[in-house]
Amino acid sequence: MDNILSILVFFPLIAGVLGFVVDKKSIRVYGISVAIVEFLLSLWLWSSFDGNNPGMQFVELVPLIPDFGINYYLGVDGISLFIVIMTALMTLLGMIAISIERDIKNLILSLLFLEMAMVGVFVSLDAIIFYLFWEFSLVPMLYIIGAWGGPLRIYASIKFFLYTFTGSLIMLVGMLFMAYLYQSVSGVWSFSITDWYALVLPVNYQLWLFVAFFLGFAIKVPMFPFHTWLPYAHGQAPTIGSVILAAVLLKMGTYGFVRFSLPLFPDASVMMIMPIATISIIMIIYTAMVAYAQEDIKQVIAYSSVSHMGVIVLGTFAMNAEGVSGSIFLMLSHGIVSGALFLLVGVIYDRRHTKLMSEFGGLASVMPKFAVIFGFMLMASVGLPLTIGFVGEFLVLLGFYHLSPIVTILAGTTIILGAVYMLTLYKRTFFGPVTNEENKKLNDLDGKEMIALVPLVLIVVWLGIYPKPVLEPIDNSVKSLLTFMEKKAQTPLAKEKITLSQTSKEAE
Amino acid sequence: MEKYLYIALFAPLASSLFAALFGMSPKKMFVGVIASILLGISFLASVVLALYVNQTGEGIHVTMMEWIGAGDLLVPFGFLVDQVSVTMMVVVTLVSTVVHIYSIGYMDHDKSFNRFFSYLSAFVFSMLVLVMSDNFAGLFIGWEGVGVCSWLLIGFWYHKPDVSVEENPSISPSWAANEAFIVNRIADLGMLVGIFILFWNTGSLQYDVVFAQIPHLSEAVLVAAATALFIGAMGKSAQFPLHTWLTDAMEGPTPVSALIHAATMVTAGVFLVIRANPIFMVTPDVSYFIAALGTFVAFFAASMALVNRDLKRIIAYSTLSQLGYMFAAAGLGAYWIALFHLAAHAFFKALLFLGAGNVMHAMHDELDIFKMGGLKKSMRWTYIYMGVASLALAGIPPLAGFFSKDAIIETAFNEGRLILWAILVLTAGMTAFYSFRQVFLTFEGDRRYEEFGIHPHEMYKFVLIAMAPLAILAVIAGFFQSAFHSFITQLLPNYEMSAHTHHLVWILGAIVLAFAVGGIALAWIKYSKGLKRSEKVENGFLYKLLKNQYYIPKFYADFISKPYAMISELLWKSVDMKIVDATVDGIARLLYNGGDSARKMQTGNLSNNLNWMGVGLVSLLLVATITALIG
Amino acid sequence: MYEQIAFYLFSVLTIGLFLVTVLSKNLLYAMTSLAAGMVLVSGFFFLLGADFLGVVQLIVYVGAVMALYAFAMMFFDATKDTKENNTNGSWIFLLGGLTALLLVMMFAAPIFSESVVASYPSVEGATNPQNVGMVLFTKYLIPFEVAAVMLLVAMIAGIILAGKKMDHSLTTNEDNIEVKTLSKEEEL
Amino acid sequence: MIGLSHYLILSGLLFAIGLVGILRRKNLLMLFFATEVMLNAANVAFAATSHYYGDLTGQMFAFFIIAIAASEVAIGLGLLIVLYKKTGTLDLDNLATMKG
Repeated sequence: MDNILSILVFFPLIAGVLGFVVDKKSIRVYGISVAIVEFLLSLWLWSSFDGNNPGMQFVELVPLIPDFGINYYLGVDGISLFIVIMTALMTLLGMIAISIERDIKNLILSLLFLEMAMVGVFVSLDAIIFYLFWEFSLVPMLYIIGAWGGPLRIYASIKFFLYTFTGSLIMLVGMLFMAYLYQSVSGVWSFSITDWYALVLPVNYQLWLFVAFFLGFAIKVPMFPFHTWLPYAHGQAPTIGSVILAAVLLKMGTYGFVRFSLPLFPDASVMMIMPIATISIIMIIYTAMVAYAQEDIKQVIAYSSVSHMGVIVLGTFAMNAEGVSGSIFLMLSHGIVSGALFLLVGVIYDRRHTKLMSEFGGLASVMPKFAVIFGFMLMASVGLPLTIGFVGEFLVLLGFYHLSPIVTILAGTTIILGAVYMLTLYKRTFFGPVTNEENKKLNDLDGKEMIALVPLVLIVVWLGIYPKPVLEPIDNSVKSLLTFMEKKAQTPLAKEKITLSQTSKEAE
Repeated sequence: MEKYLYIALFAPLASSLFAALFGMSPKKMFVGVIASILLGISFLASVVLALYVNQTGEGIHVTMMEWIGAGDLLVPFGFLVDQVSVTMMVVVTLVSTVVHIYSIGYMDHDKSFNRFFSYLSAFVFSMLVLVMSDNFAGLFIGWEGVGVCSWLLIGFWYHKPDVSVEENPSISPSWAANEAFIVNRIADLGMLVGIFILFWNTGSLQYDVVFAQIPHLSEAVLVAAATALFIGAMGKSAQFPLHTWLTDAMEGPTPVSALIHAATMVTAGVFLVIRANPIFMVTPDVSYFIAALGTFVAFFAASMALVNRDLKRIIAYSTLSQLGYMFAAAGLGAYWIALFHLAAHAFFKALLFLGAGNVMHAMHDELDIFKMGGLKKSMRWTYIYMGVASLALAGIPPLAGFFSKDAIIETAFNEGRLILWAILVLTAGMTAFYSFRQVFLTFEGDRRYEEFGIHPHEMYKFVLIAMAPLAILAVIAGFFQSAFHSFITQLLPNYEMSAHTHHLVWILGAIVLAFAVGGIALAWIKYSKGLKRSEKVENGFLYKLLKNQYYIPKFYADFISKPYAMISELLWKSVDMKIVDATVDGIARLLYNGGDSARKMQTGNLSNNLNWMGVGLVSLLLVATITALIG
Repeated sequence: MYEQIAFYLFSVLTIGLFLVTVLSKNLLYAMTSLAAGMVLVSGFFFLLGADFLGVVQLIVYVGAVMALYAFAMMFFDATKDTKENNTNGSWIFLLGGLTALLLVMMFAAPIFSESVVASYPSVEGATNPQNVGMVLFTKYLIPFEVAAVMLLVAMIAGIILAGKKMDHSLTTNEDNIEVKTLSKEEEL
Repeated sequence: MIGLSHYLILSGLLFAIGLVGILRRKNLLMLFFATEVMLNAANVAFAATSHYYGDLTGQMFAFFIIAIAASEVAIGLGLLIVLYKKTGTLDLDNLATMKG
């Protein structure tokens, strides 16, 4: 299976196209089986992945437009491997939990196309291919929000589309300029990221390019002040849309930072640490406070996503292995935890068709299983040790402390403010007497929902207690990334800020 | 011996998971029994370990597996059983076992009986992780674990509605639970920062590695680390200004208060200071601050206890006060005395709380001591238990409290901190007074409860028997002082009184005793004959100030919680929606409106179009000319 | 010397005539002055030694095109003054003036390179028509033929368009429209 | 001595006059006249350039421009006649069917 990556990318696409002829009644089973196969394939990828090799693996290279150096170029390393697996997993679980009946065939097919695009983004090593998948991922999401969303769905979906699209166009300009620079230095065109890595750019070019890429990624993350599309998108999207959006689509932005910004522009990245840290802190504190003010459960979780993404971005720019590995791990944990939380909100929405906290209260008495799983995910979300949420958050804060204690302390307020809005949410929704008559007869989680949620609970515990199988490959790749950045950096500032771990130093 | 270590550690976890299996089913007696037996096993294993450590004088250190490894950071699940941790283990498992058995009786009628045991055992597991871990990150696991269990247990009766602050200062169990968790989180941030400082300066989080590096660290780093760690300790041990949660935490079931909010969890902060004593020893300023703060809290909490009418809150204040004593001792360098007081306090305070639980059980959850009185007839054993515990708390010889508390007060004198000494002595008198005010109001005098139609009855026999070990320990624990001293100073730095102090030891003891006895006597005079309320006193400023806890909760509510909520609302509605989002929408609207107004150019009138073409032509020419001129 | 006199004389006259063309209310005046202006433009061509072009200008423009205009104007009522709702003058003259100014600035500026090499230099000793012929029938043969075809097409198109019978001609439509609407109603 | 610039300036002025006509007039026939003025202005410029550079290309262009002008007039007048028959006017203000 040398072409495992191509199979991973295009299997959902082919299955999606074939899905048009599947009968409407069996489309659900069909979709779930496709997602299972895809997930198993991704697990197979992990099993045959060499965790000790920090470089790209399963590389596929087919020239597409040789004159311009555009290739079909795929590969995974420790950084992208687990995001791919998480993508497959969240798509599968999200699909299992779908409760929508209307036009379910189109929904499932959109999801399959979306899965193709998402996996494609994380495995492509050619900027143009990356960009294609990146933009394509907008389309199914646009449909999912626009067709199955809430009352403001059209506004939300168009806002989501145009906003992220604007950002990525600027990124495209950056890519083209990067390719132009590469051509002017080496004489040949190339869009391959690994080729670009070799290019040492003057610092002022780095800064401009960094900003161009930054806008593309920052809107996707979404970073303050580009975040306002997210609450609308989440608020209006159906459950499955929110799950995929929070779990995977947002990670594209932070993944972009790791894949493009850091290795391509090491000096600029170091110079931009403080501005980005400032934005991250605003994201963390400001959105946590905004989350506290929300009345809608889903909005709380949407804003909490922004807040957590702030921590992830901070870790990405920690410039040491602890912080960057932690940030990538946090991407996974946030994907799983926020995905689960959105699934849980979906559960209650299906029963009551409202997400307002004031409508609920005392749900713990009526729906104990639901309350337990919700509480569990809540604890993972606020970063309780021995859950998946702690490992990443701890590493990120630890890593960034090396750069700036003050920033870390400010960012560390996430553990306080996170507890504030999450516990308030929990108290208002689950504690107290059951005041609303309609809530008295709610059913607890059914089998379908348990199937979707229990695996997530298990993963949260497993990776909380034993993160090593995941953290080690990530860490290996991150260490080699940092070593590379340190070598490539030209300014003394960057040399100073990029901290190599002992093991990487010994390896040199 | 590793086997015993794992048994001691994981028996509570097994108990918790077992109980969790039945978490949603109706009450099953065997769940409580099995949980208690597993806790008993854990206790026995701890005792075996204690004996082993005592015999060999060596600790047991095991590394179970790797936890987090990234960059240079490597955190294993490592466990360390040495003199300090084994002391904590024995205390924790003993009190927990008693509390588990007690809870079988106390939670008798509760529909969430099974769930309760699950939480309680989970708490014990977290606490054991906290004390046994061989590194700061592991300590933090336990630290947060007990925090969550405390949240679950305080909010155990989550279904109670919120009421106004006048009716119940804690508003509701779920409110109190959230408050406890959030306040602890504030302190946890300090703790995390301390961990970060240590990691980046020593490259490890293992206690032994970190402590070995201390001589090489600069003073600024050490002060920062010590301060940050102590902030963590302040939260868990409810020191001022993070103390409000502890009294509100009394909303939880009484066994919980006994186990978590008296005997074990709240002492975690003291444990941290003792555990990290190499750091605090080289930072005298921070240590002195700890001692001063401890002394202040001892007095401050005791003063609030003087006027409170709530049975459990009085005990909570006394816990706070005693924690202050412990910090005073630890801050003055007498780590072993702090640990000794910690253990002794655990016994008599748990006993006191369990006794209060008996009273509550008898009085149908009535907590106002002004509505009780004369219970000694119907609840003789409880009276004895609470009396013994209160005597121990007041520091009457030969009970445990006398030895441990006296040692702390002596230490203050020995260190030449006479102001601290004076405050601590005064506080000892206050302690005696409020403890016995409470006891006498509850058990002596007229039967005020009869107005409310309550028929009190004694607790189940097995519960009373289960409480016996605590009572016995509260009495005799003091006699082991010297044995404990030689055992614990194998690990902790020795602290001996100077010859001068040694000379004066009887005089000092007598002064303290005089204050204590005086306090008790005052309480007897005022309250043994029944309740005499004085309008004048109750309307006085001082009484009101104390009754309202110095208005600190109100201050927090008015100046932190409410502004936070308001600012949040403002940020959302005004900033996020009206500025950030409106800017985005504004840009979109600009483009849209621009297009809309540009549409008006398309009049369809050819002449108009031609005019526009002319404008375009002129502008192009202009551009060409300007570029030509510039170029 | 006479060249300068001729240039300035022709210039003033051309500008004047063309201004009349553009500004006159009467179509006939406009056309006449346009024809006169074109004659003068051909004068420039002769001045510049482009004899053939001057001749073509006279024949095609002043002859054929003007004749066409003259015939076309017979269809319209050209003797009356046109009633136009002319666009605001100052605005137009501003645009026009600005254009003129800019063009003049550009042309007056010595930006033309001296190193321009003639790609089709005139052959020494040959007259202008000869030269033109040589270039036209070698290098520009195909465009020339295409132009011829285009002219043919234009001629046919002009004839067809002008001779087309209108369904609703201005002269006949008044009644027809009513008949049509009636018949539509009947169909309904 | 009359140089290239003189001719070009003249042609620029003529062009501007044509432009004013195009912008100002509403009668389609007048627009045609104005177009002719502009075309002539261009022709003058071409011929002048051709002369001063000794290159015949300019004249060729002028020649083709004349050809195109002739075709344009032929078709344009045909269309005008159709239009006039249809609407009875040549005023642009009455022709606004493309209003957006």
